[in-house]
Amino acid sequence: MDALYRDYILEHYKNPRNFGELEPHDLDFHDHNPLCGDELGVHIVVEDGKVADLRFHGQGCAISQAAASITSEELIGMPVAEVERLGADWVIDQLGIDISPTRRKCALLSLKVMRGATTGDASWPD
Amino acid sequence: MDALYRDYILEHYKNPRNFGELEPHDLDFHDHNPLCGDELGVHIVVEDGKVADLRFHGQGCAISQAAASITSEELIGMPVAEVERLGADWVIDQLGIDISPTRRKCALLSLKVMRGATTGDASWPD
Amino acid sequence: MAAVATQPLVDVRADFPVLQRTFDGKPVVFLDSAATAQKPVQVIDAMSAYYRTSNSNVHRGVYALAREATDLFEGARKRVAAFAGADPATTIFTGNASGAINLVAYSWGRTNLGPGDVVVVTHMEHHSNIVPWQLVCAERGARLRYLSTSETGELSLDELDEVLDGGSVKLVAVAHVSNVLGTLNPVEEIAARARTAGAVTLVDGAQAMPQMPVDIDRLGADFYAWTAHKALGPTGIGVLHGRRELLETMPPFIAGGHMISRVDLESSSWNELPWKFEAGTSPIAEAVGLGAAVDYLRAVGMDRVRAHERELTAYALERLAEVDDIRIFGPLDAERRGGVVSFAIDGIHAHDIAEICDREAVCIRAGHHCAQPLMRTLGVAATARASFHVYNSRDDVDALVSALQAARKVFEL
Amino acid sequence: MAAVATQPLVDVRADFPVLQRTFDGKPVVFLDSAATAQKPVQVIDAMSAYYRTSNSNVHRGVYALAREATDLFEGARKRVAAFAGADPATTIFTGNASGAINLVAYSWGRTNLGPGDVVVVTHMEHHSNIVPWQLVCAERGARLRYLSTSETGELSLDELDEVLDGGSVKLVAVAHVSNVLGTLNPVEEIAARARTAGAVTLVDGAQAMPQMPVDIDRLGADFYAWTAHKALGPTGIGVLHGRRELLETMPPFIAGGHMISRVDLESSSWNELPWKFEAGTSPIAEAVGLGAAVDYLRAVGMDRVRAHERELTAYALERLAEVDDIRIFGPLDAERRGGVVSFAIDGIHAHDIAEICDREAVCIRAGHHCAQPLMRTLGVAATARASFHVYNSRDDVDALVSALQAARKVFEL
Ligand SMILES: Cc1ncc(COP(=O)(O)O)c(C=O)c1O
Ligand SMILES: Cc1ncc(COP(=O)(O)O)c(C=O)c1O
Repeated sequence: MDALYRDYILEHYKNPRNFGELEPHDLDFHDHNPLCGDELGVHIVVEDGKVADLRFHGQGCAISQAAASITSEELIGMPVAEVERLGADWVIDQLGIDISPTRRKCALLSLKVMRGATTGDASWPD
Repeated sequence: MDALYRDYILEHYKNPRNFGELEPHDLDFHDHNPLCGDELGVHIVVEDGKVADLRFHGQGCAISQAAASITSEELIGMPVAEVERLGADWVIDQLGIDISPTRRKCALLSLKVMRGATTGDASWPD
Repeated sequence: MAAVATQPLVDVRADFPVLQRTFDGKPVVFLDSAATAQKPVQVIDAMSAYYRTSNSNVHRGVYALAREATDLFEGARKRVAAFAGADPATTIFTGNASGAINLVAYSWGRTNLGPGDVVVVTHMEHHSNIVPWQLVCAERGARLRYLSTSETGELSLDELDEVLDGGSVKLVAVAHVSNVLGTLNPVEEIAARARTAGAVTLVDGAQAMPQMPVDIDRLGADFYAWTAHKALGPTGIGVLHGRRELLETMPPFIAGGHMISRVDLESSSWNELPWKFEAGTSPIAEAVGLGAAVDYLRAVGMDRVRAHERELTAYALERLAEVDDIRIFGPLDAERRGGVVSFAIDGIHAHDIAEICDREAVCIRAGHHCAQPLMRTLGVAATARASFHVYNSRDDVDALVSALQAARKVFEL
Repeated sequence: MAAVATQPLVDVRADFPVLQRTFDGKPVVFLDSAATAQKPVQVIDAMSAYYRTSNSNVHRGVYALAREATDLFEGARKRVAAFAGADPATTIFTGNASGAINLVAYSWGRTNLGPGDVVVVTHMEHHSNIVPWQLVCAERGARLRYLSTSETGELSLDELDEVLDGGSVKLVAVAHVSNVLGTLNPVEEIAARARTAGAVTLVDGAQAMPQMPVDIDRLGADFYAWTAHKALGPTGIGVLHGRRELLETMPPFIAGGHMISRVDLESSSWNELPWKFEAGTSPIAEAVGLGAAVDYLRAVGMDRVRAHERELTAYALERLAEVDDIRIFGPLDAERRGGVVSFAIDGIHAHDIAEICDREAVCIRAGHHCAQPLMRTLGVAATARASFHVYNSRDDVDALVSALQAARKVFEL
């Protein structure tokens, strides 16, 4: 089996969970990966300090789309305060594959956008 | 004997002919060698279309000062129209020494200034 | 061209040390020359030799070493100018093509553009030929207009005429060859029409000068910018050729040592061309390297280089068309394009294509190629791009096509 | 220091290929490092190796070769930053020191200077630290003020205080070490006083960074500019270190590929530091070469380099004083100067001194040294100048003094 493009990565890429728009929403953010031009946005509905629902939208490579899709399932239901504490390692753990330095920003774009929406901090997660 | 710093070159350098200012004068011009910062000016008195008298002034190396001094003796009495036709070869002939490309502007500064005063053309003689 | 097709220029491969490399036992297939070209030993050695035997600062030096360095540096300028069909006095060394375009935007643009004036660029420009114009237009209250690209990635001279007829156009800035579409633009015709309309033309020749004969004098553009590192030369040096009358009246851009004639406390006066636009210590070894690069290209022959690029591009267009679900951007006729081919495969993002190509040591580029406005026109976030130079062969194209087929397998298409 | 004096750093000479050269059978005596330094094989070979094995464009490349080139390039930036006591994110590569100063003049100057504001420079500045300020002051209606130099070529902190007290000072631009006088200026103190007065400081470190330990963080200047080619590195690359808060709010300077975050048709947004200020393809091989140069200097040890320069300068000051009719400019105490000594001999123009030195293969510089305002202060059109680096020895100074005596003979003094 391919070490990077594992079945479940391709599956999430081809059929991303929680993709689309969410209207109305409480939080949103949109950003891009300057290296390749990929764009990703997020709409979030907050209830009782938790991520009640979310949708990602945009274009991207298998890694960035799979990362958004896989983590979206974990993010729904998570307290917003917890989202703010998530780091790069969390995403890479969730992905379950080795990420080379070149693909790191692909993997992290969805978390960057999540943090942008929840904290306003648009820096790349460490 | 030194091939460049010949006796007469040093003699002209140490005791330049026609150096100083000339007041009143009919024509004047002032310029510099951007490579080394040397400055040279000239005052000219014209009578009957001829260079009746001239004085150079400024600072310079042995080559530029000797060139000014040696040529000044030829220039006095010369029709102004003739000055305009003088080229680089004439100065170098007058100097009587081999001039390397690096020292060429040193040798030509006085003629440049002469032509600037008489024709307004401040380009370097060819 | 038939002779070239059956006898490709493979004899030069040995001159390019990087091409001897292998990754995981696989010989490197370098298909990213539009980003930067590989350098022949002749160029690498010329620079080493300069540092080993002649290194000194240029101009002003009285001693023999400084004279030698100056002759090498100014000698390189003369050969570079001759290679481009330009005059050494109007051949200015900058840091790269971006630096050359910025020189014009800052020096010419800030003194010649005003409210209501129009600068024309195209949707296919590289960011380096867009952003400097955005900045100077914003500063001077001028307007930036874009010429569109057709389905096949070409410009319309009719649209240019329309825009020029609108009046107020002061400058047309256009790529000679697009770094994404490969389109070979009719810059001679564009410059002529711009001139008739009273506008000056800047041609971004970053992708053209390396791969086809260019005669700037004949071309008639007022400014022509290019960069050494794509022309088998070193990084750290670009070139701007300009029309003398314009350069002479333009204020300096970068200020400092060497570009001056005289410095007084309050103000200064400027050196002659080309030095007026070259402040501080020049990229000396880089000029020597670029001189060696143009010598190398001349020895191969720019007509042969162009024929080789055309033949290889035609072959690539043909072979790539075999890949299912592929979309190829730009003109379909190799005659009308340079040696660069961008494509997309439905169902695999360009980034993933490049990643899987890399597993076969096939080096292609994926991304927006510094042409985001064009990407939006094409309706994609990114493309994959293969580009060629003298050292590439049909085998390299074959390796690319195999890697693309492998990518389709990985993605279960 | 005594150890250094009896055991000079002559062991490094063999690393510098140019020093093996002879002219007319005479071994070259290179005393013009202030113009440009010679390069050790370690630097030359690092660049050749880069071109031979790792050449590729950096950033954005997915393939292994591009990753390798990117690591080499950004790795060099880290080492260069560490060498200077700075942060890689605020360490910007430019074309040379002039380019670094112009970046500040254009980007910071055009947005922060206005009518009535004052920019302070000194009479001993290099043209590269004068002319950019003349231009931006003229454009913005600001005023340029000069600090004077004393008889021994030193600045007065009292005069600085007076000027700062006048108010309206927005920037102080000063050389760390003068390229003519050798003066080592108290830049830490100057920066502190400027800061108290609400002004920012730019230090021109072109002559300091190559020859003494510099810790930019401790120094406290807001901007620090230097250039690789004087620090045993290649031509084609300079460095600007800046205070992060300033760099972050400054608009970009050179615009184009790579310095952007996003390009829309009308406007664009900018990349993070340091790339926001680096447009187009960077001087990649040059950064690799500069990385090798700082590695080399670190291996020698900057304290030892400084001790060597000081010792050699002290020796030169002592030996030059033996020459009749000589005038030596700058501080007489080697402790308060860098490794550069300018002088004049009454009755022989600097140009002629250099010419006669050249006959003995002694390479010194003659001219205004891109410091015309200082020349006028000194009352000369030109000076002769000898300058040192690690590869020089007392023998070189002795050769210079013999050549000067020979010059006096030729001129029958
Ligand atoms: C003090 C000083 N500042 C600036 C410069 C300019 O450096 P560069 O020529 O690399 O721009 C020099 C060297 O020429 C210098 O000595
Ligand atoms: C069409 C075009 N213009 C300009 C550039 C910029 O060249 P440089 O990176 O040398 O500034 C490039 C290359 O990146 C290019 O392809």
